[in-house]
Amino acid sequence: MTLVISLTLFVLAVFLGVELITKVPPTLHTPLMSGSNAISGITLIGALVSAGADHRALTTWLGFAAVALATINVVGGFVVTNRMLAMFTTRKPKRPAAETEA
Amino acid sequence: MTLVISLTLFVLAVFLGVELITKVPPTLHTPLMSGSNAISGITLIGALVSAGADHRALTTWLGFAAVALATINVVGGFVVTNRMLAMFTTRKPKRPAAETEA
Amino acid sequence: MNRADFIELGYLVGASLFILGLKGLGRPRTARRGNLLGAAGMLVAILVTLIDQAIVSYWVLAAGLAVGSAIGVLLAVKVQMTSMPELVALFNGFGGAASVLVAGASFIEAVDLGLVDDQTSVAAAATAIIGAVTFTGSVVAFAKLRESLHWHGFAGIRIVNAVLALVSLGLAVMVVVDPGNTMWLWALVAVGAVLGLLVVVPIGGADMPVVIALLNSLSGLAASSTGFVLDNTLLIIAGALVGASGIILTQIMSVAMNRSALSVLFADAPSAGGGMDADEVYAGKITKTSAEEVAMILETANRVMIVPGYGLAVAQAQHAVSELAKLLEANDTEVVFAIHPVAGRMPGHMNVLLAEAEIDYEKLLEMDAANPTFAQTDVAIVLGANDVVNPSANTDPDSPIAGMPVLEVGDAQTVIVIKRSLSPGFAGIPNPLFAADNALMLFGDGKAAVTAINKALAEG
Amino acid sequence: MNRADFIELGYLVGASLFILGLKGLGRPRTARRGNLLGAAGMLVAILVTLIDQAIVSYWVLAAGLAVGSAIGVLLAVKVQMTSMPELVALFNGFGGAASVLVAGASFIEAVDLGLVDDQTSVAAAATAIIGAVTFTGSVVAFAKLRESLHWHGFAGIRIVNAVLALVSLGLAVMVVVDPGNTMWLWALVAVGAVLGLLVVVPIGGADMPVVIALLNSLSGLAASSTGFVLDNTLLIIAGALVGASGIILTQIMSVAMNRSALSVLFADAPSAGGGMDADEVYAGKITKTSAEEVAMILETANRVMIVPGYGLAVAQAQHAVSELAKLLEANDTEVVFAIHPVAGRMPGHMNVLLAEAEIDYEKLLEMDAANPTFAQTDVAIVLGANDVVNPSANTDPDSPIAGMPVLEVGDAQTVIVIKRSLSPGFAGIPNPLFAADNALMLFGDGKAAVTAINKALAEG
Ligand SMILES: NC(=O)c1ccc[n+]([C@@H]2O[C@H](COP(=O)([O-])OP(=O)(O)OC[C@H]3O[C@@H](n4cnc5c(N)ncnc54)[C@H](OP(=O)(O)O)[C@@H]3O)[C@@H](O)[C@H]2O)c1
Ligand SMILES: NC(=O)c1ccc[n+]([C@@H]2O[C@H](COP(=O)([O-])OP(=O)(O)OC[C@H]3O[C@@H](n4cnc5c(N)ncnc54)[C@H](OP(=O)(O)O)[C@@H]3O)[C@@H](O)[C@H]2O)c1
Repeated sequence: MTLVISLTLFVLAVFLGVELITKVPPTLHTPLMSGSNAISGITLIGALVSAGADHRALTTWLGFAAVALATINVVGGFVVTNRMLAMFTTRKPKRPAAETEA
Repeated sequence: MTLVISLTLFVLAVFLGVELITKVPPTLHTPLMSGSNAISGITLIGALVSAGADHRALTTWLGFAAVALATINVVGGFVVTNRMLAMFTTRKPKRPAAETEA
Repeated sequence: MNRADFIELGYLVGASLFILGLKGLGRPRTARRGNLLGAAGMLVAILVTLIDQAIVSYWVLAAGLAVGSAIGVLLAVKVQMTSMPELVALFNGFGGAASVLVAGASFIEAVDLGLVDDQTSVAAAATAIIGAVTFTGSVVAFAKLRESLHWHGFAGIRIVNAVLALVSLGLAVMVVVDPGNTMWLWALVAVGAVLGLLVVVPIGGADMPVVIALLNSLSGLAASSTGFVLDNTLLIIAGALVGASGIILTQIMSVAMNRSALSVLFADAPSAGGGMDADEVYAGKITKTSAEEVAMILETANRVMIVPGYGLAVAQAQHAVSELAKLLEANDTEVVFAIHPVAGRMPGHMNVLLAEAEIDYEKLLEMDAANPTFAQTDVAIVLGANDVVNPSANTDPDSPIAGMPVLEVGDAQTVIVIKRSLSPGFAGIPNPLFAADNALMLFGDGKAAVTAINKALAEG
Repeated sequence: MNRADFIELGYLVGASLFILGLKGLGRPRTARRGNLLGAAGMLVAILVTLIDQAIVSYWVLAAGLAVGSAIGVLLAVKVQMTSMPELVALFNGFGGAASVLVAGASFIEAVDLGLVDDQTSVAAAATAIIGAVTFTGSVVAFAKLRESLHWHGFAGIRIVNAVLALVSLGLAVMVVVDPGNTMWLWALVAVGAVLGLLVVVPIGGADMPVVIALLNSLSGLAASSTGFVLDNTLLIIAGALVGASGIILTQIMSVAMNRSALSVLFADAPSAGGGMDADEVYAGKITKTSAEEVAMILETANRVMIVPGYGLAVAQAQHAVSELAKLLEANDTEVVFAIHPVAGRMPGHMNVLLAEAEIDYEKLLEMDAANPTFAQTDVAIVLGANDVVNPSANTDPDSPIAGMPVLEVGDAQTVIVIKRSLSPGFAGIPNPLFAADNALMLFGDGKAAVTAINKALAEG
């Protein structure tokens, strides 16, 4: 893949990122931040390649540390976001349920 | 460039196209249609490569026809869009000008 | 940086300009700049392409560019405002045809050089069918909007189309399986051309703007698949952008017309004549009026709503109407305009015309804002509008326009309808509004009629 | 299809899921599904990567994934709701650090194999600086939000930062010019780490959410530039998506706090203590009240507005408040809640807590809707809020919160403030509201105080 193609992918993704996040209500700022933070842990993919390559001890250990750190970011990020969003949405389902019971 | 990279560019551009055109007011439907139609004349680039390659007479003539047709699409498209949009916007500047004169 | 990189970088700049251009075109304030950005992107792309090593015979290009530019500018500058949608359709068809030719030429070349791989042949087949459908479909849309084609197809046209679609699929498979024989590709183009024709022919003219948006989307996809044939990033990206935004635009426009995009495409050919008979609707129930009488009514009105339609465009009555509004306002009458989203022959048609006559933007009400206020209106003047004020859209489920939201002018105390005759509008159906008790018909050319009212008002 | 193509296709699926995920996260209805889509994208990406030919030692990966997942889940499940922003900051820092390590390892490898080209070295240098800044910046943000770091830097810190930025630029050039010596890269990481620390240290805790959003954007960019090092499309795309959306989110959040993103970053260290002295503001002007008196006042009120703040979260008073609202409504009093966008310690903090107590969504007014209605309100109950109701934001241009829009509770007939003492809120400044004529202070823990009011109401 040439550099310019990589750049093209980068530029398209930047435009897309800008368009996707417009007029988000303040209530969602925290989960959005945390969810996109989890996505930025994508560097895990790179860490897997580095750590798995078994090139020499130093890079393997760097890779191991990178895998662990990136996994914390990814797994923790998605779990915590889900927890947050669960709080936002519990309210709605509960009410109608209570009403239909009554 | 591998097929999958091409596909990746295609998919990113599709997402982007969808995000760009949301909630356009009806007044702009015609110019938007006409402007994006002019952009779809990008096939002109391909026509230039085909017609310029001088491979054999048939393809050169096909290429020539393609260049001419695509150029009509591109040039005519942008000019007509500009004409349309000019109609929409003339009103605004004229008024204040008239007022400052008075 | 080598030459190939330089070209790619130029393409990236071009793609970015197209993205910014499309974004700009979606917002009223930035639309014009958006169009210019798109044009700039195209210029960059062309210039960068011209330094491509593979290009050796510049005279062909110069000739093609010169011929195309001349025709394009001529058409674009000469066209009447009311004919713009047709012209867009025609341009769009040319784009589709160009994609077919480019893909065909490259395919032939690749076959000659023995360089055909699966990507090339699949993409060439896709371009052939999409581009051919775009071409003939657009030409039919053009002819229908010009009203020079009145054929609505034949019974069973949908079955024929399904068969053609299957045939084209088979041919596409042959292109991939047997790429040595380029005849498969041209056969595919031919079948695609017939398919495009037959798919668009049954669609009513009123749905044409939606069809054109869809064909525009297809021409984008054709360009994109040409990009797969040529391995060209800019074609892929720009084509995909237009393809996607065209689909969304189709969707938005269908919603504005209260149709689904699918129902537009696959609706049965409308039964000629519609649900009602004109004589039955109008017989003995039409009240004529004169310009003087209208002037008298207007003099005592507090609130007047003007509903313009296609007839305003035909009569070029916008300046006369602006004059009328000024006269009424001088008499302390409130004047507003109610604009239906599909009044006229293209979206935004009425806005363009009224803007030309320098009528204040604030006085133009959109349908949703206008409808609740007709009940508090003394006089509604329907000027060359017909379908967009046809109450049978709400009342007659068999009507071809059933379900389309319309301007409820009947709620006003008095309705004055200005048109030349009782002949129908675009949808070809009679309008019960004209027979309503509170409706007065002022027959005549729109501009002449309004001028006469203005004269009577100024004298009275 | 060969293995490389298969991986690329998996990456395309992953990227598409990320895009759909981000899109979902921006809308309340789809946010949860959006997060799951993002997680699914990550899973696809990981699985696909594991079949990469270059991966030979799976045990390292298994160990790393296991350790990371265990720690991540533990932290995410154990964390208090109020500590979420810190945790996000910490996670973010780990992501930045991981990018640095990956880029470093790949760079060393490329050097060993003699495969370094300009793209690799430029991208590695970019990752080193961006990733290092992200790491230490995030850790500082974490410490500041935990309130375990109170250092605000030193005079001239901005000059030091400018020098460090220049030094890092120089080192980056050396990385590219002299790639054989990997020490340049590690020196760059070290300088970046110090720079990240010193840039974030002077920023006040109230601005931290904006800083975290920005650091998040940086960690995206670090991932993207790691992608350039590794020639990995998914890293490039996902990183760019997060980088761009993070910038926009930073922008949106700054606007919500009435700051510009630049002023957040480069504002001078706030002068300790602010513009006013607490003793001066409060001396002799504070009126205390009791739960019984408050209950009496509430009994005659027609309209009560409750303004919750960080103290509500500390006291876990949400259920008591919900009870209070029910009691008042049983007495035909209208009860609404006024939610400031930055009340609490994270955006949406109050919404989360009140939702937990099953308070109706319709009763929560946003600031712009709430402010005009205080004048028609009999009693405003300020429950553990402080900065968000501080009138000096409007009146004192020297205040650290000057210009921040606040809830104008002073317009209500009576204001009841429930907090434990006169100690300041997050911004560390006194609040003239407490000394206002119509303000009554009810000192005590939020939950205990509200419970006492409820008891008095039920008995009275
Ligand atoms: N806006 C769009 O995007 C678009 C595009 C394509 C189609 N359409 C369709 O077009 C229709 C638009 O509705 P509409 O109410 O604006 O127009 P319409 O229904 O087509 O009616 C126009 C009326 O104007 C009258 N007229 C023509 N020339 C005139 C003149 N010189 N002076 C006075 N009156 C004149 C005609 O009656 P006489 O002949 O008796 O004078 C005709 O009944 C809808 O069916 C819509 O779906 C809209
Ligand atoms: N929402 C966000 O995104 C975010 C993020 C970070 C920072 N911030 C900043 O945080 C501040 C938020 O304003 P705010 O008005 O919500 O909170 P605040 O200004 O921090 O004030 C909270 C008040 O609650 C009182 N309190 C603490 N524990 C209590 C308890 N158990 N019972 C009763 N009262 C208690 C405290 O006073 P006592 O000690 O006297 O009880 C304190 O004055 C703003 O400055 C904002 O910029 C916001």
